Amino acid sequence: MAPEEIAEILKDTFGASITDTEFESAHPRVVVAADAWPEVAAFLRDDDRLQLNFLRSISAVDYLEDDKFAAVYDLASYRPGKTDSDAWALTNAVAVQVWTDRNDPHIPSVAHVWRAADWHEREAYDLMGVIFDNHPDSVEGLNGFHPRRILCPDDWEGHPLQKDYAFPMEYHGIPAVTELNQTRPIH
Amino acid sequence: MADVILESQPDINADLSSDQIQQQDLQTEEMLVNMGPQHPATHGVLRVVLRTDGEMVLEAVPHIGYLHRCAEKIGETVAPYQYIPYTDRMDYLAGMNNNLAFAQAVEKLTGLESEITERTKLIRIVFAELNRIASHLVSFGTYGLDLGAFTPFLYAFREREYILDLFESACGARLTYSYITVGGVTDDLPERFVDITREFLDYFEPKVHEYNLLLSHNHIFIKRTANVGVITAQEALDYGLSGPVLRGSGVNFDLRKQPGSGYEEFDFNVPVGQGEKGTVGDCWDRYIVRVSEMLESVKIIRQALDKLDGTEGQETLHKKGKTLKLPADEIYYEIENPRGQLGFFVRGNGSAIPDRVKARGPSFCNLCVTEKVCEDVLLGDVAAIIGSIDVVMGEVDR
Amino acid sequence: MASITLPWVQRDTEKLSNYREKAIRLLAFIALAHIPIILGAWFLLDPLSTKPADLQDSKVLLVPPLCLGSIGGMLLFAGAAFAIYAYELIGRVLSAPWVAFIIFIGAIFGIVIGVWLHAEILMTVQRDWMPAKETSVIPFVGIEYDHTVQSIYQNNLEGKSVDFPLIGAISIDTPILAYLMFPLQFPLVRDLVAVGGIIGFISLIPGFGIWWERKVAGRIQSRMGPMRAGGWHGWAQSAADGIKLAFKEDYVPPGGDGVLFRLAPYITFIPPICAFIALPFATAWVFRDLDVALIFILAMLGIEVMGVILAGWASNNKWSVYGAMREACQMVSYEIPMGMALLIPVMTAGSLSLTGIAEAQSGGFWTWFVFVNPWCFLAFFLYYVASLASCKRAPFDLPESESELVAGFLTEYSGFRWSMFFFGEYVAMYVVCGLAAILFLGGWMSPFPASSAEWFIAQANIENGMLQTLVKSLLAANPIWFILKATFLFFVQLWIRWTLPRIRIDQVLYACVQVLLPATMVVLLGNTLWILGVSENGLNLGWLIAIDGIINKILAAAGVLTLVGIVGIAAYGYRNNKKLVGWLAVDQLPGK
Amino acid sequence: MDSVAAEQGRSLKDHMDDLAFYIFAAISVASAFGVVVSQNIVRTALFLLGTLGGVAGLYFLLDANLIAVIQLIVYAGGTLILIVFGIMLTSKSPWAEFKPPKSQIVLAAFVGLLMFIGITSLTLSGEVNWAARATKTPLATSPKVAEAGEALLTTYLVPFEVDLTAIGAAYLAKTEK
Amino acid sequence: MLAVGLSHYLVLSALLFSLGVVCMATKRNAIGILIGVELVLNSANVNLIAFSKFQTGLVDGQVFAVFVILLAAAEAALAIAIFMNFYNNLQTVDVDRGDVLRG
Repeated sequence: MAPEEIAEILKDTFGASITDTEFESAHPRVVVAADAWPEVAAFLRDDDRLQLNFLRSISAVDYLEDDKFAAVYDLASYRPGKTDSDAWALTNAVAVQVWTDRNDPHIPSVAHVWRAADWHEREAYDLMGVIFDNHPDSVEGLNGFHPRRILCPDDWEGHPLQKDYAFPMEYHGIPAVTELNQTRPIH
Repeated sequence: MADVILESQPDINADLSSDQIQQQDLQTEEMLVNMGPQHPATHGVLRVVLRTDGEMVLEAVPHIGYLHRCAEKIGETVAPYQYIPYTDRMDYLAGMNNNLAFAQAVEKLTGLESEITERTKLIRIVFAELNRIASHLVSFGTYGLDLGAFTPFLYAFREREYILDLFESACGARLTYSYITVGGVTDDLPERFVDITREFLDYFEPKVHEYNLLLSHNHIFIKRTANVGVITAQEALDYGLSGPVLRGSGVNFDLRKQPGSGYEEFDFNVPVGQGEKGTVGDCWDRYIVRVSEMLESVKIIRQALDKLDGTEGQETLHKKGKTLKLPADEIYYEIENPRGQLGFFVRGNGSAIPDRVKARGPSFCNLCVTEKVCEDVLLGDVAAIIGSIDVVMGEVDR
Repeated sequence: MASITLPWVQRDTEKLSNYREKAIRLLAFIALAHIPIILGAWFLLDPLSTKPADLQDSKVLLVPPLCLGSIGGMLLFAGAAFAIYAYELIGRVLSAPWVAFIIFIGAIFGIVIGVWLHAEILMTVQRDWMPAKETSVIPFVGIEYDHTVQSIYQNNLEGKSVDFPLIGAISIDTPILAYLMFPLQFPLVRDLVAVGGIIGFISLIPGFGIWWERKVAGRIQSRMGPMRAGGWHGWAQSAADGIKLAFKEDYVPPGGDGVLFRLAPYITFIPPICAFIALPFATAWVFRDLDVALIFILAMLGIEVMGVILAGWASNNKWSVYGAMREACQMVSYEIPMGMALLIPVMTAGSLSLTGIAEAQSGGFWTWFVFVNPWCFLAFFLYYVASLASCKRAPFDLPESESELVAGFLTEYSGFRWSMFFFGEYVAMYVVCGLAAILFLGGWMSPFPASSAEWFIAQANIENGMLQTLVKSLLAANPIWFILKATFLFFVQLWIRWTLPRIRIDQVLYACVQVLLPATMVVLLGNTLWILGVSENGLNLGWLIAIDGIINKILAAAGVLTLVGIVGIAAYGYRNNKKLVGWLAVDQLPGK
Repeated sequence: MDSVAAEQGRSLKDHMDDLAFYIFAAISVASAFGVVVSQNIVRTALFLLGTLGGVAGLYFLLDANLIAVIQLIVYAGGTLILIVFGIMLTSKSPWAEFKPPKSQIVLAAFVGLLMFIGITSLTLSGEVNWAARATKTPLATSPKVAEAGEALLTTYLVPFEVDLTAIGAAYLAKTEK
Repeated sequence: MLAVGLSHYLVLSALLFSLGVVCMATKRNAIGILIGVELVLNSANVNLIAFSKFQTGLVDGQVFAVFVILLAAAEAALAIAIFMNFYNNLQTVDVDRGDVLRG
């Protein structure tokens, strides 16, 4: 089923919360409002026309100029073939984008829908700083709960992949050396 | 003694004695054991914290990040053709496949894909499949090591040596090739490459049956792997597993069989776990899927080599590869890496340097299932399960 | 670029150089101090003229050792001084591989000739000069003690001579030989010499075993194994490892129990060596022929467990506690099937002493207990599997399984203590293989029946004693056969280790309790009934004896076939090993 | 004791046996003393191993080969491992010093000393005429293993069976995981 | 030195016996007491076998010693089982803390 038809189905079931669609690009995607995203996700997986049972990846993108974060979910539906021997088909490949404000980035977690989302969301928080609410593996931070860090040490400040990330010059006494002391080194 | 749990009789006069008597069984206190970043069974720097009670592992929590080299941050500072060497170092056992994934993602994004010649596509497929064989040989060897059989490791590396020599004759490197770049391959094949590869394939094919005799159908090996670490098909899809781990659970899904993967004209079948020695989705199934995939790759390479003879003259590197301008658009493209589906999300902003590069590493997704699978297993099984999931830490930590 | 010597390096080299001079001067002085002692003793003793007879009084007795000792001391110190003085020269000479090889071969031949000479002298002393054994009965207890008369000189030595078959007869009238003969009459001295022989052989086993294991592993894994240390096929690899390990850092984990940590390797290392007390190499070649030899060896292997547990406990490391616990339950549980499987050859031979069991298998290889009856055949394999587990080898090497427990109870051990553990493990392996060789494969009996030796001698009518003993040893009984069989079983242990993966701890215990133990009991029962049926004073069933004969032939044929098969495969593999591995000569690739 | 008569007949072998006796006695008494003194329970188990080894040596000297070997296998190889299992399963930290108060130690030591002096004075006083009590005729040679085995199954069959049932009961009663 | 006779062994077993009793008395760790019991049993064994050699010369003493060893093994197994339940209930093996039933 083409992404446009999927967008149609979503529009007439959820109406306002599907804020925008983007099909001319190489990565056709539907934009969903952050607060309605868990219901849409559950619908995408459970609806028998769509059955998007495979979450391929969550990519967090930093739009510094218009002060927004975007979390791009790539989904697909793996359907078994007619008989046991022939191959499963990958259909309904679609991407969903969720915008969130850059200074207070909160997106509800979909780890309860797809178990794969658990680690992807922790990585998105750890590197980009997007806070996923009621994440199964969340930790009490300064401002409320946030997913536990997965790659960086637990007491690391800042989120490295943000465009305006300042390199820490020292961590637990270990000096950091960059070329000509640039804060944002270009290799 | 583990599975024979002697249920002790309830203590009749329990209520008489002091209040702190709770459970009847002998309560040995649990231990937190660090199957630490430095441990022979964890391939590379993976730390698994095991909460054990005697020999029984109650809970296994993997901790990653010890090999994090900020590959994605660097992606935002270099042009695509300069980023290829970084993709080599993600899954360092399958350098060619990583290069292919990133190169095809950028080509699809910039529309360069239509100008790739037929010869380049065939060379890319030959090298990708050879690298798949080399990667599966390493996982077959190290899995034998995890279970205590030292000899298969040496045989696997003896065969892999020939593949690395083939790669070295083509691109000069043995592990980090950077051979497949944006717009084609760095240079054409050396002259006798095709018939030496054919000789290698004839030499290699009977060896796989020898391995099956030596390890796969060895009774002790089956005892150690059958019915251990079972992952059902539904769980595999839910956890986003891919590659031999997904196929081991009975899901017959291979990206190479999907339309638009460039493998349409080759006929090969996809080995799937049938629970031959135990239940579907146990360690043995994942292991046997990898070993039989090597045979399938041999078939593909043979067919690709036959087609290659006809495409002598075509040039294999597109000039525009180095001077690409990325459109202000994004793309997510996946290919079938030996360990699973390696996907690249690339977003350009009009300039030559991408705005965001994210790599979806198959080992990263496959590893998250260890927490669920390693519950209430024996200490020996944890090594078997992590070995069967075949994790490469370079790809997990990026 | 002019070489700059840093100030502190400069100072050390100067200090070092005069250290060396000081050492040379000191040693030379000590060597010279010996000369007056020698001269004094020479004049006092005047060795050439004294007769052995007047060696009676102890004062004279004291002088010769003093004399010999001081000569030896002088040579020793002078040699040390020379070694330090000309160390470059010596280094250059020793570094040539053939020199080291000659020393090694020379050492081996030296030991062999030494032991043989000692055996010859002992036999002559025992046979010709000892008076008839006097037995005295302890008054009220009635236990008979055989003790030889103390002094050899009541019957004076003139006219006696030792005839070495090769060298011919040497008469004893010169006192020097008398001095050598004198100590040999005391049982304590003979025991010391025997202990020297055993310790020599025991220290040879790990040295040879470790090198051979690495070569066999290499061969199985289509590589060469050690090739560099000491020349031909890296023969000195174990020696090199031993020296390297001896100089490693002596690390004791903090927090653990230091004393137990240091003591544990020796508790693991000493019992297997004690097991060699009771293990016979040939009818007379045993240190003490205990009547409980079999159980004594089992007991010694049992005590080893305690050392491993202490090692695991004292290393203050979670992994080693795991290793120690696994070791404890594996070794203790596998002792039972091993002990019972040993009873079966004891039952068929009817005697508990090992020499008796070996004698019962002297009628050619078809009388070996492996082939005698089907139950013994099974018992051999049950025993072998149980012995694998009790030596922590091959599929049962859980306690120090690298992949799960890092290195089990050996995690914290390094250097010399670590090699002590391995020394103990290889000696225990050899003891277990030796026991299997004696009980099931006829120990030092040759595959040909004992009678064939006399028949051959009669046919070729050989008179010379030496040749006769040679033929007898080849065709009848000789320690070499025992060593060959034990080494073959040792090889099978290596072979198994490098092919099979490791089994899990609950499978190890399941195999012991649910599989091996019942099987051993059934085989024990079967064997008792079988012997009862076959033996004359038992039920003496005709049909069973017939079946017994047939099965004996079948099993013997099976044994020959397996041996021929193994040798055949090895030959086939050797003949075209070039074809198997090296055909894709890598240098064919272009651009190379 | 008619030791004077046996003096001349003593060969080197007898002297060696006496020396061996004193060595083994010293080992077992020293490790027994170690068991009493040492605080760390794992060390007491090790000292117990020392005592068992020393006593086994004594049995070899007393020509009781079978018993020495059985002692090594069953006691040092089996019971001691069981005791070490007990130590490891039941002790939070084996270095927990169970310090009994000083008074109890002094009292116990005094009682022990008293008992030792009492027994030795009784045995050495010689009232008890050992020889007269011998009921059965002594054997000519030292009891071989065969006789010990045979006696075990003939004259002492009943206690042998009781023993086996006791071990069986112990096995069933054990409820450790 | 006096030739090693029966009296030497009796003195030795008496020493072992008294050390065993002292050990049982002073140790507060339950397993320490069990080790004390083993010491006492060993001293009894030494006596048995010494008499069997010097006194009667018969094999009865040795057979008796075998029984003592076998029963000691069974007794140790039971004692360990009891201690484990003791430990399980009171989380310690300190014998003095076993006054739960005093009421």
